[in-house]
Amino acid sequence: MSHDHSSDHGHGTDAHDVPHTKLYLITAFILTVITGAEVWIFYIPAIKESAAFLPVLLSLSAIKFALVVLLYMHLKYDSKLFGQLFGGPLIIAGGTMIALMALFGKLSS
Amino acid sequence: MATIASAPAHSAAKSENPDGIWSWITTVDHKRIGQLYLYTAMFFFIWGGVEAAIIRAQLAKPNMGLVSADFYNQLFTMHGTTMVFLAIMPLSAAFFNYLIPLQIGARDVAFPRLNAFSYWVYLFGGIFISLPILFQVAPDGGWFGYAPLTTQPYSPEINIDFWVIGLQILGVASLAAAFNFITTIINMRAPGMTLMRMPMFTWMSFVVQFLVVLAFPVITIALIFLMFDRVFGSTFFSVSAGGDPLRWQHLFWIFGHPEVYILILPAFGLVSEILPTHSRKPLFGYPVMVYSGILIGFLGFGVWAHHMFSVGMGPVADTVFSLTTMLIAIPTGVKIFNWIFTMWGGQIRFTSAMLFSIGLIAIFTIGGISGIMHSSPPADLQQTDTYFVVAHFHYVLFGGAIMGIYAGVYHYFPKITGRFMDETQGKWHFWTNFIGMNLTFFPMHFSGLLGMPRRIYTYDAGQGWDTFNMLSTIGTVIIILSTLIFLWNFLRSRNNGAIAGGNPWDAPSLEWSIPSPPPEYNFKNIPQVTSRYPLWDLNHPEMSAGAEHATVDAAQAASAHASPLRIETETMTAKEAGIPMPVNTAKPILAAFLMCAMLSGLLFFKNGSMTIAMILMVGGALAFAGTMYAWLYAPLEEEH
Amino acid sequence: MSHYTTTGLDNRKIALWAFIGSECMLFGSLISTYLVYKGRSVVGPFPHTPWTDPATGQVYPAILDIPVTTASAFVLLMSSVAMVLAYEAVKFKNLPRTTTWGKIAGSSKLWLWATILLGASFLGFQSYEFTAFYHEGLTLKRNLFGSSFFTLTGFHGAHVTLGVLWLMSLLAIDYKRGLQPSDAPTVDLAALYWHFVDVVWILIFTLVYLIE
Amino acid sequence: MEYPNSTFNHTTDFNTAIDGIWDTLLLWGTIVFIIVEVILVYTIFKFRKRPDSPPPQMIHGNTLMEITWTVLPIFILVIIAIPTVKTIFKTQAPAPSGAIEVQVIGHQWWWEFKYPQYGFSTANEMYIPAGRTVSLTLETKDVLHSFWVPQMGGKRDLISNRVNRLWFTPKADIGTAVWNGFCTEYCGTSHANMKFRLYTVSAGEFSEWVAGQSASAAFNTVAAPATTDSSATTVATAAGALATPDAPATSWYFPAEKLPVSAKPATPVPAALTYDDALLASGDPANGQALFSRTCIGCHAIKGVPGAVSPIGPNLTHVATRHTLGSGLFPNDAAHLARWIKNAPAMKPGAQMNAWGANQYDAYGKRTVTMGGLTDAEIADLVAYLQALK
Ligand code: HEA
Ligand code: HEA
Ligand code: CUA
Ligand SMILES: [Cu+2]
Repeated sequence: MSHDHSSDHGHGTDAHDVPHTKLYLITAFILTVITGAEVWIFYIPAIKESAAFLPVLLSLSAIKFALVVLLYMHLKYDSKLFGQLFGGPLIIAGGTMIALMALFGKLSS
Repeated sequence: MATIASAPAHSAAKSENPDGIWSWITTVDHKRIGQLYLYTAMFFFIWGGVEAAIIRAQLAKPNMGLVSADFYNQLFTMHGTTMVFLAIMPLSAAFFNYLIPLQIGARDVAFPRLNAFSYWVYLFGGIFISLPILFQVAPDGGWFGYAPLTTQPYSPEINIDFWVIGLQILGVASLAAAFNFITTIINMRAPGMTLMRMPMFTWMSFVVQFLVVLAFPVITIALIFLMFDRVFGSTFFSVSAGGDPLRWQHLFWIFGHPEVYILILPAFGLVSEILPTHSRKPLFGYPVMVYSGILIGFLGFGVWAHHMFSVGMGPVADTVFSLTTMLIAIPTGVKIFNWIFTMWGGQIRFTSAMLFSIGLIAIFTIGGISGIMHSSPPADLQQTDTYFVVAHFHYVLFGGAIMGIYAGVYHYFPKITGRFMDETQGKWHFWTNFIGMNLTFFPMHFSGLLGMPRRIYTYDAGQGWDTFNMLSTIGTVIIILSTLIFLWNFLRSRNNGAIAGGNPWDAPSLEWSIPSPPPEYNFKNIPQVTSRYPLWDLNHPEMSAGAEHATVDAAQAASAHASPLRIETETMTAKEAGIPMPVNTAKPILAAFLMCAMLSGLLFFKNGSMTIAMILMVGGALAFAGTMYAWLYAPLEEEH
Repeated sequence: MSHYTTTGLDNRKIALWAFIGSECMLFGSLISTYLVYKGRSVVGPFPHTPWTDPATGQVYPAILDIPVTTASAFVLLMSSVAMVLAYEAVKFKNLPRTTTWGKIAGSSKLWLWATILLGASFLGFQSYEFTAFYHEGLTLKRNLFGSSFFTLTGFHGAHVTLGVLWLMSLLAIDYKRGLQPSDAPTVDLAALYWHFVDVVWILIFTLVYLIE
Repeated sequence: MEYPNSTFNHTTDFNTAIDGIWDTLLLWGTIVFIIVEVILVYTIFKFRKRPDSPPPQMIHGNTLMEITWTVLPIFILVIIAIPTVKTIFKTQAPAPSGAIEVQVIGHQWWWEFKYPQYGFSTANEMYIPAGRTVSLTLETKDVLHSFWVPQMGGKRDLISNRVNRLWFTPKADIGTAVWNGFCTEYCGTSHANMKFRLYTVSAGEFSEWVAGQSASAAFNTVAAPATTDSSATTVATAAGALATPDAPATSWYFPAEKLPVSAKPATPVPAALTYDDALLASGDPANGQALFSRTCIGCHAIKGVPGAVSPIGPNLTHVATRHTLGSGLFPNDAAHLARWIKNAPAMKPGAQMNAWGANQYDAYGKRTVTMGGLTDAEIADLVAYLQALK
């Protein structure tokens, strides 16, 4: 794509330069299972009606989120800087969203 | 003061690019783009100032009939919008562009063409949103455009469409620039320029870019909701469909409050450069200054609802936002005191730049204190939407941001043009400005607390506000005269000012180690940086005795493409120096134009011909995509 | 040419991560608006419950179709897997590949194709979904649910579309001259963007579709 | 009174509580201001460059000092925060029982005040008894507005699709007085002209006023008033006798002589809007009522007049007991009323009321009035009628 400065400096920053194919495939499997689980509990009235449904569902999707971000987006192996560039805004965005939900009375119900 | 009397004032002649208009249109040089920002933003500052002047003339006496109610509403809406988005932000951007690469020892920004794109988008967006007032069809919903007033049923005309689309265009410019500067500051620093050695202006700019990156998406979304409501009939803020006006207010202020720190922090940065230089003393408590800047930015995201104390959020929310707001006084106070103690024990030279910096400390504090008065919700219930708020924010904006920028202009004018501005006129400018601004805005505290609402095009006699309003208007006349002095000085000094050398103020940071104006490649040799005040180390070894700084490891310097810092006095072209430079290109301006054309199609979609709309939107999108394709595949620098 | 950079990292990658950070606020605003407006529509149809129009007696079914969306969410998830494999294939192009699986794993064209097709079928699902909802009476104008739902998912869809176009241009390069390990950083940019778009869908799927 | 809209007079509990915080804020604000400016001025004076200035010492900071000016503001903020939080919870607690309830409804650009406890509605002028708590519910029919009487305390916004609350208790000793009110949320063209009056009166005066306002129109050529309002049936029958041309009501209202200058609007009338004031003397109220039922009735309600129930414009049942016109914009006298009827949009920018004068350009309807336009003489009749509605 563009030939802006330093397009050829990025490689070699990963901590260990071997393919992670296997890890990625295992992750894919876990992601699939979690997605299945999410939908499954959605269809089990006993769980869906219980107080645990929301926290469980949110944790499951948080795990998926974390897996993709850490492994597929290789934040885990990459320079810390990228983690900061993403994590900072993520915290502010998350905090703002939660504050907004609280202000509109969506958290109390 | 080391002046090299024989040096040519303008090295532009030595550029490979002829100095014609085309070279400015196609430029990708951050210094030229910085100047484009500077001139354009100064133009818009006057534009917004003339709007303010009409406002003040109309309010000079009760029951005046200079302008109609509708036109007045357009005037204050556009005055606020112009000053915030078209004057102060771009004035700051002028300094970002000009200074950041120079301060960190880089030859340009990370993405020079994107930089040009940002500027052109800003220019076209500015024209788009400003022109309608000449035809009395300008936006008239206030600078925060509260729904549902701005929705289709209550503002069916085209006015608000200009605002909704114009602000989105301007948002693109700010966002693109922010990504660019974040990357530049992270990745283009000269060897040895660690984060904690960065000049304070670069630091504050760095914080500001994050505020932009986080705040602008929110207003973009809010504007898109409003635009969809107006253009496509969605129901986000529709009263009959159950839409919630507070949704708009929250989204706007989640953007709006960080925005006010976007406006002030660059000025804080400039002042933090000027005070040490003109007192010949390092900045007091550099690390704390850095952290307080970051903290102000961070806390700035948790206080937005202090603009909404009168909407009835309930006692708990009021309390929370009140307390978070008060917290901001702490890091800001740290800055104030650290500045004062930077001067303490120094050798203060009362240059114009210094006067404006000291002026900022004196005046911003007043605005900050009235901010704290707002932060107490019960008290704010008496103050909000009155002239007391108008007083508060002009003290911080005019007394803070504008004063800081004036200081920056006086300080950096010699770097940009190679010549000084006239100091006597500068002092006249300062004192008239100081008196004028206090005379204009101080009485507003009184008119506000004595009951005068803001955004009223007229007021009745006998309300006890007459004297204060007259004083405010007289003050504005003084500000106008003061601004004229400045403009005269500025325009004249470009060619007639006394010649300044590379480092006329004996300043400590890298931008002063190269000739004025700087050659197109900035640094012939990328310098190795070993401390916060490299030029003082070099020129005044006695000043840096005892301070923390590393020694240059020759091998490290060599491996890092750098060489020990030295004062450069020679100006040659990039080719002579053997430095590859980005080639000029018209693609950024073309892409910017097409993007604006594409977005303005929405205007026709809603208010005019469908055919024109389709041509603009579809044609614009295709042409834009084509331009981007050509842009991305064209090399930045000449192949060699 | 080789330019010094402070961190040794790719400029473009830094800018992209900053962009992704910014996108968090963008989607945060969209998602929170959807959630805040949930249950506030004056008229139906609604996401999870049927609604009878008191005026006409017409019954509108619950709008969201979990099985279909589960499929499309899965498709997008798998596209992320394909994407990461495409990136690996480019990055390790020069690795000796002997086994059949090794050859498959090493084919950047294959995985790029897979990503693009999976992404495109996600878009297919989305257009199916949008048309179906439209026929069930949900439009942008209909109610707060329609406005916030279509805007949120539409924005996401636009991001996917952009990603597909981006990947297609990479594929074109691959056909033209073959993507080399030196292109890995360039592919990485597209990959990061793609994964982020996927991650956003993970959140949307849970917060919009599964929570009532 | 020199500053008729001052926020500093202790006229209500609300206002007093706020002013207490204000005093704290002003005190500490001034202290901070003085500290900063004194050190600043001393510094720049003491350390200005002189020929004999010693070379500056290279001080990079001082942790102890920096901690000091981090901690000191915290103390000040705590001093400010404590009364702030207390007052937030105090003023936002539910209103004490036994309050007068007023429903405030914002319209572009006028105020509707409903007294649900008494079952009547009035506009732009609100009465409350001094010494008793008034509890407001605030709503809007269109865009956002904000209710503010500076002398009574803080403001509260009127928000579409929401109901807001505000209460305060005027002190008993402030007596019979008038206070100016303003709309303080920008609401479009005539935001500046969305003013109102608040009258604090004695308990006795208040009940007299309420009795008067609850009655049907004081002037009515229709013998048997059709009452559609069931809640007011008893009142209506009682007032039925009054509702004849021969028996004008004597409902009490704030005496005009007591109005201070600040409550007397001085808005200039547009020069282009001419009206022959001589006609006003000969206005015929009975014909005026007939005209009303042909024209104004589309938007305005008058209790006792058949069919006059529209809630679009201000309720005019007792319009002649009001001192202002066009929401605090003009004095409510015959000359202004006539011009207002002739061309309201010319009198008040954006006013959402048609011009009625023949051949007037109607900025609201965006047309020139032709068919059905009223002559100046007809307007005089209408004025006579409306002025009879005490
Ligand atoms: C440059 C822009 C800028 C800056 C820096 C600030 C800074 C602050 N602002 Fe201001 N503000 C605006 C621009 C700005 N503001 C604008 C434009 C509006 C109006 C928008 C509109 O409605 O149109 C507004 C409105 C506004 C409101 C809403 C008012 C209302 O509408 O009712 C509030 C409420 O809390 C507020 C508070 C503050 C506070 C607490 C700070 C603090 O950051 C100030 C901190 C600084 C100090 C306190 C001084 C220095 C400190 C010391 C010397 C230490 C000791 C001090 C103490 C212990 C007090 N501001
Ligand atoms: C950075 C921001 C900034 C700046 C610098 C200013 C500068 C000024 N502002 Fe601004 N103002 C705002 C931001 C700013 N304002 C905002 C955000 C609002 C809120 C809008 C809203 O409510 O939506 C506002 C609102 C506002 C109001 C309230 C309007 C209302 O509520 O009805 C008033 C009233 O006096 C006012 C006055 C002024 C004046 C007199 C100046 C002066 O300092 C301007 C001085 C400059 C010049 C005059 C230009 C230079 C002059 C010449 C080159 C000479 C030629 C000109 C002539 C001969 C006329 N402003
Ligand atoms: Cu109603 Cu302003
Ligand atoms: Cu704020």
